Order: sequence, then C-alpha cells, then structure tokens
Amino acid sequence: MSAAIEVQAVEKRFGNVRIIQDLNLSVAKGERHAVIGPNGAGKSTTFNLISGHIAPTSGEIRLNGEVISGLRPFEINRRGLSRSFQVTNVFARMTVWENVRCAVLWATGHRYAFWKNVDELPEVRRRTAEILEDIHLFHRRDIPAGLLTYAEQRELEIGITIAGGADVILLDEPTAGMSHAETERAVALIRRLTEGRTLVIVEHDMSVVFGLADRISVLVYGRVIASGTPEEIRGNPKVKEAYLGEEAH
Amino acid sequence: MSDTATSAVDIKAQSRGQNLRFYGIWVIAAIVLIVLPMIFSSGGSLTSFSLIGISIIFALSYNILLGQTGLLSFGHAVHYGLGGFLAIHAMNAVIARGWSIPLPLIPLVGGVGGLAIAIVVGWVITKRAGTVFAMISLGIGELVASSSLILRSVFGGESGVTTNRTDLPQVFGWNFGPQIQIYYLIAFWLMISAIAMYALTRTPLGRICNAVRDNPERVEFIGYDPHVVRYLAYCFAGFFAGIAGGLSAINFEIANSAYLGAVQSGIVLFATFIGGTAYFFGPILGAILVTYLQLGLTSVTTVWQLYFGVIFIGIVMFAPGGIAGLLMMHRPLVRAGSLGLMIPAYLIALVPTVALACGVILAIEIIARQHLPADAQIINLLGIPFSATSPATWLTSVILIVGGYFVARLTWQRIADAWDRATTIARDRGYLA
Amino acid sequence: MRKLILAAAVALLPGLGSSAFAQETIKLGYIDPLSGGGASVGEGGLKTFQYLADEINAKGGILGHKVEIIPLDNKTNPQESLIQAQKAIDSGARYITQGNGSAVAAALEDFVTKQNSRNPGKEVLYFNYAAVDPSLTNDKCSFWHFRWDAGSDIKMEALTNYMKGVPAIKKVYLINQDYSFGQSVRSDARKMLNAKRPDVEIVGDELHPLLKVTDFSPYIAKIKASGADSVVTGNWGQDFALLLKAAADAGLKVNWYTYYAGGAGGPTAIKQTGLDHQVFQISEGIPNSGNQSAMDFEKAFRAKANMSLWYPRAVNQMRMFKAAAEKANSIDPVKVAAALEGMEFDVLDGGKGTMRKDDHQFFQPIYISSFGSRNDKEPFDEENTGWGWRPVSKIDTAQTTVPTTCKMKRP
Amino acid sequence: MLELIVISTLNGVLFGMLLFLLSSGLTVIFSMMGVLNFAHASFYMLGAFFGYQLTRWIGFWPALIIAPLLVGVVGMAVERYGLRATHKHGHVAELLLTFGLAFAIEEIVSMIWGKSPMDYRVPALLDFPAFTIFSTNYPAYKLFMLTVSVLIFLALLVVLKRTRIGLIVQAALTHPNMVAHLGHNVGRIFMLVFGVGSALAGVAGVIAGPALVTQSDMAALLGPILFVVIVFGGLGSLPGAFIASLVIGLVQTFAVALNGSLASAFGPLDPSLGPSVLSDIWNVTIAQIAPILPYVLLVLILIVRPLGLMGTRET
Repeated sequence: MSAAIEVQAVEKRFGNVRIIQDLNLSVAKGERHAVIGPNGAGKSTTFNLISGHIAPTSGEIRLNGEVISGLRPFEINRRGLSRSFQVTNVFARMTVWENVRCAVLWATGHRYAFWKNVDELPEVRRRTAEILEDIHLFHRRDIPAGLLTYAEQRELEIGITIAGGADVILLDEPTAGMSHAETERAVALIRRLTEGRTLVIVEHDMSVVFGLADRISVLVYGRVIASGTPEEIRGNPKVKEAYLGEEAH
Repeated sequence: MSDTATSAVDIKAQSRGQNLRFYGIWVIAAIVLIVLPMIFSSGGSLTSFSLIGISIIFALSYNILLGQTGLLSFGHAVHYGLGGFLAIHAMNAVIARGWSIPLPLIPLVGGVGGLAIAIVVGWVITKRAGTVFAMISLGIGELVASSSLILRSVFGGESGVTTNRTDLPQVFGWNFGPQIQIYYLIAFWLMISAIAMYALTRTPLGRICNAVRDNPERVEFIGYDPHVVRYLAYCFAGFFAGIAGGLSAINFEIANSAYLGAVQSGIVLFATFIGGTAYFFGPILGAILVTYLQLGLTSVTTVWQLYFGVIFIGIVMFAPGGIAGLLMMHRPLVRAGSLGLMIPAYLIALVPTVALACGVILAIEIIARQHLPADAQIINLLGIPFSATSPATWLTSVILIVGGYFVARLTWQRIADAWDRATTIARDRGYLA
Repeated sequence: MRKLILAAAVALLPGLGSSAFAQETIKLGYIDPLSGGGASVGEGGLKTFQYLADEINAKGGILGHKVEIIPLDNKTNPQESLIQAQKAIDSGARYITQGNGSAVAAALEDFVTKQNSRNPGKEVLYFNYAAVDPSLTNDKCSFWHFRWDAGSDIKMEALTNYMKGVPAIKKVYLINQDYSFGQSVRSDARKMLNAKRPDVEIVGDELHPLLKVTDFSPYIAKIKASGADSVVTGNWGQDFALLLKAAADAGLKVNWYTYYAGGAGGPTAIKQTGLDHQVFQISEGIPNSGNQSAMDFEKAFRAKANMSLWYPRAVNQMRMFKAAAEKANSIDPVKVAAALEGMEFDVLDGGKGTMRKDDHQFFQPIYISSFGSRNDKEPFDEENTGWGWRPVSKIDTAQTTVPTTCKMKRP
Repeated sequence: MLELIVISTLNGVLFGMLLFLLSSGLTVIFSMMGVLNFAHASFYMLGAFFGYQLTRWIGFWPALIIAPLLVGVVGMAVERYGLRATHKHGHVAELLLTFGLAFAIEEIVSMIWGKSPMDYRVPALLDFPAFTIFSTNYPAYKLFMLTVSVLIFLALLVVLKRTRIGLIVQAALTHPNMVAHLGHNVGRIFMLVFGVGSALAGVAGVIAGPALVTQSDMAALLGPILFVVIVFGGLGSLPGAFIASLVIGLVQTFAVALNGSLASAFGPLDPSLGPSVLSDIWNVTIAQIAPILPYVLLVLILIVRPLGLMGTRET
C-alpha cells in the first residue's frame, strides 16, 4: 500500500531565508496524522506546500503515488486533497448553504456548468444538507457566512473542506481560539467526518493531538525531527529537548 | 431550534414557493413592458423607453462582472461597441446580399460580436483580478477605441457606419421603421436577456462566480480555477453587452467609435453601481435612473456631470449597496412589521435634507453661471427663479446649507435611533440575524 | 415597482412627456455640445443663434411667426445627437441646426433623411452651420441638408487660389489631425497645390492623433528639418494651441495657413507665441472686414453677447431662412427647402452668395486674413489679446467653386 | 537624422520624467494604502490651475511652492474625509470613490475657470532659448522642468532611504501587510502619504501647465497613460514606475519622429484590392499610432510578464 502523502527532501526558500529544509514526511492511507512543533517551525508552510498554495524550491511531493509538487491548488484538490485554513477563510457574503454547496459542485461533476439550475440538482442538495447537518449548521443555512459566530465559522471551514469528498484532508489548527467545550465538540466532529479518510492536522492543543492522532510528526526549524505513534513521540528525547522542553520555559 | 429532520424536503418546498413567485414577477414585468407604450405613447417616451431598455441589458451584463464576479471593468463598452458594429455590418450584408435574415435576429449577431472579442482578449485580461484587472480593462478599452479610428474600413472613421433597418426582410408585416416597433423589439430582447442573465446566476457557474468574488483564494481549494471562472463570466458579460450594442445599432441605425469609448464604459459603471450590485434588480433600477438623468438632467443644467459625480461619491461613501441595497435593508423590517417606526423619522428628516440639497444645488448653479452673460443668470429651482448675481441668492444658499446641515444632522440621528429600535424588533422576531 | 418608477420618470422628463404642438412659433432645435469639453464652442453658437432669433423677432418674425431656439445638448456624440433631434421633433421643431463635428453632422443628415421618408408630412430640415466634411454634400448628400459653411475642399480651393499668387511660398509642410477632416485637408492641399503651383514642393505631410498629443516639439523638429517656409494645417482646439506653442519655443519661423486659428483659445495662443501676422485663417467673414454694415453688426453683437462673431455664416443662414420662407410664403419645410435651392443672397460681409441646387452647398466670398497687431482701421480685437484679424485677400465666389458628386434625391 | 534623435531623446526624457513625477506619487499611495487613486491626474490638473491662478496673483515662483502645498491639503482632505470612511468597504469601493472624484473635480474646475485653455505663461525669467542644437532652439523652461523633475526624483530617493517615514514607506513597498501593524499613527501616515503623493502631482501640474495646455480636460488626457505606466512598471514598484515612465516617454516621442509604415517598408499594396483592414494597417504610419503604443506595450507585457516589468506583488 503506497502512502497517501509522501514529502521527499522538500526545500522552500524565500529569498535567502530557508523556511523549510530537507522536509520528509510520509502519511499512510487512512491514517490520522498530526504535525506539531513550536511557532515558526514551518507547519503552515508545510500545508501550503502540500496543498499547492506555494511551490517548493526543490524536492518532490506525491499524492497517492502521483507527483503533485508544482501543480496549482485546484489541480491538487481535483486529485483528492482538501485543506482548511488557520485563519477562517469562507465566502463571507454568501449564505452558509451556498458556502457548502459551492464546495460540493466540482466533486459532483457540475464543474463550470451554466445550463443547469443549481437548485434543481438533487445530488448536490442532498450532500449539502447532509454536510450542514453534520457540522450542526443546518438551522443557520440562510445566514451570510460573515455573520456567523467564530466557532460556527470554524465549523463551516471544516464543512467546506470535507464537502468535496476528498480522501486526504488537511486541517490547519481547526480548534484554534475555541473554548474547551467547543473544542471537544469540534474534535468529535473531526473524528466522525474523517472516518475512513486520511487526515493531516496541525494543532497546538496537545490533548487534541494525542487524543486524535494515530501518528505524530514533530517539526522544528523546517525539519522533521521525529515521527511516530503518540507513545513513541512522548518518549522521544529529541522531542523533549527541542520542543516540549522549550515549551516548559 | 434543531430541525434537522425536516431537512431536504423542506428546502425543496421552499424553493418551489420561490419559483412560483419568481415566475409571477417575470409575467408582471412582461405585461408592464407590453402595456407601457399604450399609456405613454408620445414619440419622446418611446425613445426614452427604448434607450432605458438597452441600458438595462447593458447594465445587467456589466453586473455579471462587477456584482457577481467582483471584477471592476473600465472597458465594458468594448463589447457593447463591437457588438454594435458587427450588427450594423450584418444588417448591411443582409441588405446587400439579399439574405433572408429578419431584423429581430440581428441583436444575436451583436451578441456574437461581443462574445468574440471577449473570447480573444478575455483570457489575458482575466489573469488578474482586482485593481490590476481594472487597469488592464481601461487599457484595452483605450486601445480598441483608438484603433477603431485607425481601421477605417471596418469602423468608418469617426462618422461611423450607417444602415437602414427598414431594408431588411420583414416579419409579420413590420418594417421596423416606427419607433414603437423598435420598442417592442427591444422589450422582447430585454425579457429574453434578463431571464437568461437571471438564470445564469442560478447555475453552478453563477454560484462559483460569487465564490470567486468573495474569496478567489479559497475557490482554488475547492477544485476551481478562478481564472477560468473569471474568463467564463467575462465571456457571458461580453455576449450580453453585445446584444445591447446590437439593439443600440438597430435603434440608432449607426455605429461609431463613441460606442466603444470610455464615456460609455463609465456610464454603465455609474448605472450599475448606483443601482446596486448585490441584487439582480439593482442594475435595472440604476439603468433606469441614470438614463433618465442623462436625458432629463442635461436640459436642466449644464453641469450635470458634477451632479453625477456627487451622487456617485455619495453612494460609494454612504450606501455602497446602491439603491437596491438601501431598499433591501428594509425588507426584514417589512417582514417584522417594524417599518412603521421608520416612516415618521424619514418624513421629518426629509425637510431639512431637501433644504440642504437645494442649498448645495443653488451654490453649484451660482458658480456655474459666473461665466455666462446677465440674461442667463436666472436659476429656476423648484419653480422659484433666483438671480445668480444677487447677494440675496447667495445668502439663501448659505442659510440653506448651514441651517439645513445642522437641522438635518439632528434628524439623521433620529433615523439612526429609529433604525436601532426597528432592527431590534426585527431581530427579536427572527427576521434578522 | 418598475412601472411606477417609469411613470414618475416620464412625468418628470422635461420636454419628453408633453408634445404640445404650437405652430405659432417656428422652433429651431439647436443641437450642439452644451456640457463637457466642447461646451464653450457650443454655448458661443447658441448665443449667436439666440441673438439672430431676437433680431428676426424684433422685426416681426418670419411671416408673422416668432422664431424660438431650443437648445439641446448633444455632448458632441452622434447617438446623443439623434436622441436630441428626436426630442426636438417631439417638441414640435421642424428645423434643426448643428455645426460641431462632422461625425455628428453625418449622423444627423442620415437621420433626417430616414425620418422624412418614414414620416411624410412631418419633414424636418437640417441647417448645417459649421460641419465641413466634403462628403456631406457629395456622396452622403441629402435634400434635407443645407450647408452654409464652406466645405473644407472649398476653403482649400480658395486658399490655393490665393497661394497661386504668392511666389514667396516655395516649400509647404502639411500637418493635420488624423481623422476625416484632417485627411481631406491634407489630400485636397496636395491635389490642388500640385495643379495650381507645380513648382511648390510639399516637404512634409504629417497626420497626428486627434487631441491626444501633449507635446508637439518632435513634430516641430521635423518641420524645421524640412526647411519649410509655410505650414498648412486644419488643426483646432488644443492641437492648434500646442502646435503653435511648440513652434514658438523652438524658434520656428514660418507662415501658418490655418482653418481654425480663430476658434476658441486660438487667438490667445497666437498672442502668447508672439507670431505677429504670421498666422493666417481662411474664413467666410472677419470682424475687421471693412464692410460698414458687417462691422456695425459685429459691434452690436459684441455688446450684447460679450463675444466676437465666430459664425458670420450663421447670420447668412438665419437671414436666408427668413428670405426663403417669405419667397415660398410658407414655413413648411418642404416649401422652404424648394425655395432655398439655387437661391442667391447678399452675404453679411458683402458680395453675392448662392445656394447651389445640386448639393445644397452655399458658395460665398472667402477671406484670407492674418492675426496680429492692429491699425486704426481695425477696431476689433479677439479674446482681449489686443490683436485682431487683418484682411489679406478676398477670394470671390466664382473662385471658390468646386464640383460635386452629389446625386440629389428629391421627394 | 541625428538632430531628430537628440531632440527626441531630450523630449522623451522630459516627458518621461513628468510621467514619473506623477506615477511616483501614485505608486507610493498604492503601496501604502492599496488604493489606486483614479483622481491622481485630477490633482495634477488642480496643480496646474492653482499654479495659474497664483501666478497671476503673486507670481510664478511663490506659486511653484504654494500650489503643490494646496494640492497636498486637498489630497489630505480627500483621504481624511473620503477614503478613510470608504476603507471598510474594500479597495474596489475606494477606487470607485476616486473615480467619482475625478469626474467631480473636472467639472468643478471647468465651472470655476471655464472650459477654454488658460493663458498660463512661462515665467519671463525662463522665457529664452537655452541652447541651439542643429538650428533648433531648446527652450530654457524645458530645461528647468527637467531639472525640477530630477531634483524631486533625487529628493524622493533621499527621503525614502534616510528618513523614518521613508523606511516605513519602503517597508510598505515590499511588505504591504506590514503597514497594518504599524500601530496607532497609521491613519496619520496614510494621510501624510496621500498628501505628499497629491502634492507631487501638483508640482507636475504647476511646471507642466505653462509648457502644455492648462485646460479642464487635461486630466482626462493624461490619466489613462498614467495607469499604463504603473501597470507596465509593475504595481507598487518604484523602480518599475521609473523605467516605465522613461520607456513610455521615449517610445511616444520617437514614434512621432518616425514616418515609417508597412507600405513604405514593403511597397504599396496592390490598389485593386480596395480598402480593407489590411490596407488600413498597411498604410498607417508609426507616428499615427504613437498614442496607442503605450496600450500595445501594456498588453504585450501582461502576456509576457503578468505582474508587470518589475512587479512582484499579486495585488
């Protein structure tokens, strides 16, 4: 079985500054994989590289065995990878319903169609309704997304990410800024929605990370210093020194 | 609150209801268009209605870009103009070759013209959005307008190309000489185009256009190439602008470089934005208002451009949703039944606000008349003659502006308070988020 | 909703909602720019026509009918002009007049021709007082169009007939705006100079973009390099002012033969550059013509309108209109048109003119005049510069006649 | 021929520097605030008219100082009472505001000063030929314009490199998001930058007014070229604006000086073909198409380099 995501010797420079150096990461199919690391370690940059938001300076990224480095984000998305954003990134002037529906359209094969009535597509309507119910926003469907509460927008963010039915999901700090209760709800949501899919998650909240992840990679200064099961990571001295130790200050 | 069980069925019923209301509105619009010339049958009103009809199509096509895809174009008249030119040449070819293409099909030729140029230039233009798109569209507009004066064999120099619409094959005994027949032709195409453009907003592409407008970056992560979306929107906008241009060519029986120019592009931007870009009917209101102002204001004042500019700045600063936005703000209040709270506040504010406006108009007209001879110094405002040279007029203007402003400010505060109360009620009753 | 707004709009539309048909007054729709860039020119024309209407009305009008000028702003835009023409017709005008822009003129000429063929019994006449494109009285000619200004070919005919007798002219440079008018000036100048003065060398022939050039010094460098002694130009407005300014800056010493040096802003520009009696203009009349009745008229006009008489042809037009109506004993446009055809008339500045039946072009004496400091026989200056026009040569009507290709279709 | 080249180069550089005076202000405003000021050419026009009026009252030299300051004040007022309120509605709304403003300023100017060209003259002190080159006089005033433009260019460089505000502006040029984190005085810096940008346009107006035509349509004539310059150079890039100004200045002047057409290069077309698009293109001279060349350049550069000559920023 080939890996869902395979990052090999990727480097990213901005001018002379090396943000990512010799990054190697492998995520198996169906795995829940967390990426952790101190601020500025390059976690979001890693996501941006994998999702095609920025192109690597060198190295190779594969999705299900196919090289995707250098492709545009929509090309990668069409190959079955979807991501969320750390800063809420929804379609603010459109309603919640339309936000999710737009994310469903490409996957249901309607693409750029200008001859179909979007309200008369049963498949689209069914999937949109399902996802809205999944993320507990069905009752808020006619509200413009910009007017939702912060926690609701985070949930919508996840909804948009999973709506296209991608089998590799990248979530960038999905619980950032949430209260404890909201976090619990979100984690349950993520667990349920990514059932049977590959999940890569960047997270600061260690209870979330250790509760959710099958495997964990630790990123420090643009380099993966350790990768393994939660137990292995807990026991890894390098991690303790470079990351947990540092956080203890 | 959680009513997940009702889900999809509920949604379906809801959209059925909307559909009924939706067809109703179109039927009413069609009836209005048919009856209108029977009520106002003078030559002047027919001319105005025809022009308004054309500018509605043009403004709606512009809103595909501005309102729906978030593209601010300063060169939309390129499509309008080239559509017009192609229509004129098609008409002349039909006459010369004796083809049996009747006049009512000519606007479609215009549409194809507008579409063709959109297909050619659109790909480059739509590479970028935002400010860069605006500047490139301006550049392309200038380029095409200037080139039209060089390519004389196609564009006929500055006198343009003329035709005679009555020489085309006739249908149902109409020769399309009289304006009333042209009016009905325009009304027909107005209905077709408006329905088509409305339908476009209800398609997957139309919805993705909105998504690109709101957040082009995120669109890339749900599988869409924003460049392709913008390009397709640009092509549709070009097509419908071409139809408007073709109708204009039929109406005036002439096409010339003024069709393509910056003025035409500016007017459609004015109309669309003043009407409101967020709602489908916004550009319709805007086109009616701006065409009316263009026809009417010019015979009342020579500085109509200034009033245009001031109205436009006012809308940008205080009501970026345009007229449609202002109207739709009140919809939750109407539903909640709290609109009644607003009416007295509006009525009270009307008096000082009108006084303020009159003062400003008076001041503008006084300055505008300073270069004119003595006999042109009479300003006729609301039926009252003012002499622009008399200190009494200046004083009136100053009093109206200063007094009007201070009183109006108080009444505006009243409106704001009333608004708070009315929206609170609407929110309590669940009509407002 | 939409209906309500439309209803309100129509009720409010000035002049569009009502179509009162009062035949007591003769309404003349004046269609020219009254706002935007061309407004100063259009307002000048409007004042002229209002003055002339007052003059006619003071003497009892035309066959007892008062003349009323309806000002209509066309923003120098052909489409807008057609709307305004329709507006004029709706308010009862059977006569329209226009002058600025040959593109507008062509559109209007086409419009009245179609209008009259589709609405027999409601014919409209179009009096052209300043659009000079030759095609208006040649391939595009119409029975319903009458032109009082000399076409650009006629002016060139007159100018070259003058140049024929000036041996000092040896090397001519042509610089014109790149549009139909500039092009016809250029091609007529070439053709006519070659025929009448084969010894004159045309050392340069330039077309520059219309109203887009901000700095003419590169063009001036070219003129200077060519060694020209005379420049012929149809430039007007800023294209004229900037051209002259650049020439003065570079110290270019040539004689300028122009069509529109007298246009708004032209005299100011000439005075600025200090080119004293080096700038010549071709026109059908000048303030300091020496003709007493014309100079009296000029004086009265300046006193009232606070501007100099830019359009002596407008005087001819309105006076001839009255004479033709009286000759036909009718104010019906068809009869007036018939009476105008071939009519002879004593023009403002003296001499006979005639409205040629073949193409409805008015032929009249043409003056070459120069602009500069004045002597005591020249009472009028321009634009408060202190300088004025001095007659240099008068070309008789016979010397201005050019053939026409017009095949007039009469109703 | 050599004469044409020398004169055209001088004129081209002069026109280019004038364009740069305008585009530098526009670029700095754009980099700091993300606003493309459509009314920038209108401030240039205001500079010319203020300069004209003040010259009549108090003479050219005081006007050269005061008129740009006045324009700067107008600019600051526009920022303070117009743009700041519109900012929350996004950049398109701001662009539209300045679009409406351009309309209104043109009409206000023609209301006050009329529509005819003003009699705005070169000051007597500079009204002489500076030197004669190949029998063509080169006016001293043009030399003065060139000097002023170069001086302002140098001053701009010094300010950008050596002062605190200059550093902030520079930071904004390269990292537009940084200005958002400047803290409490960001409003005042915006106002100042907008004022200075407008004042630069005002200077251009005061010195160009006597050399070109001071008329109420002068903004509309120059405006589109200005936008071509900054898009061509790359939005937000000052070096780009500088190069683009010179390129467009030189291209326009040289195009005018050349008489070539396809017909003169390859011989006339067979006349029996009659008039067609081909014959139009065949016979048009380079001088005739001079004013559309900037737009052609714009389209070409956008095909080759979508971000413009030196542009690095997406928006």
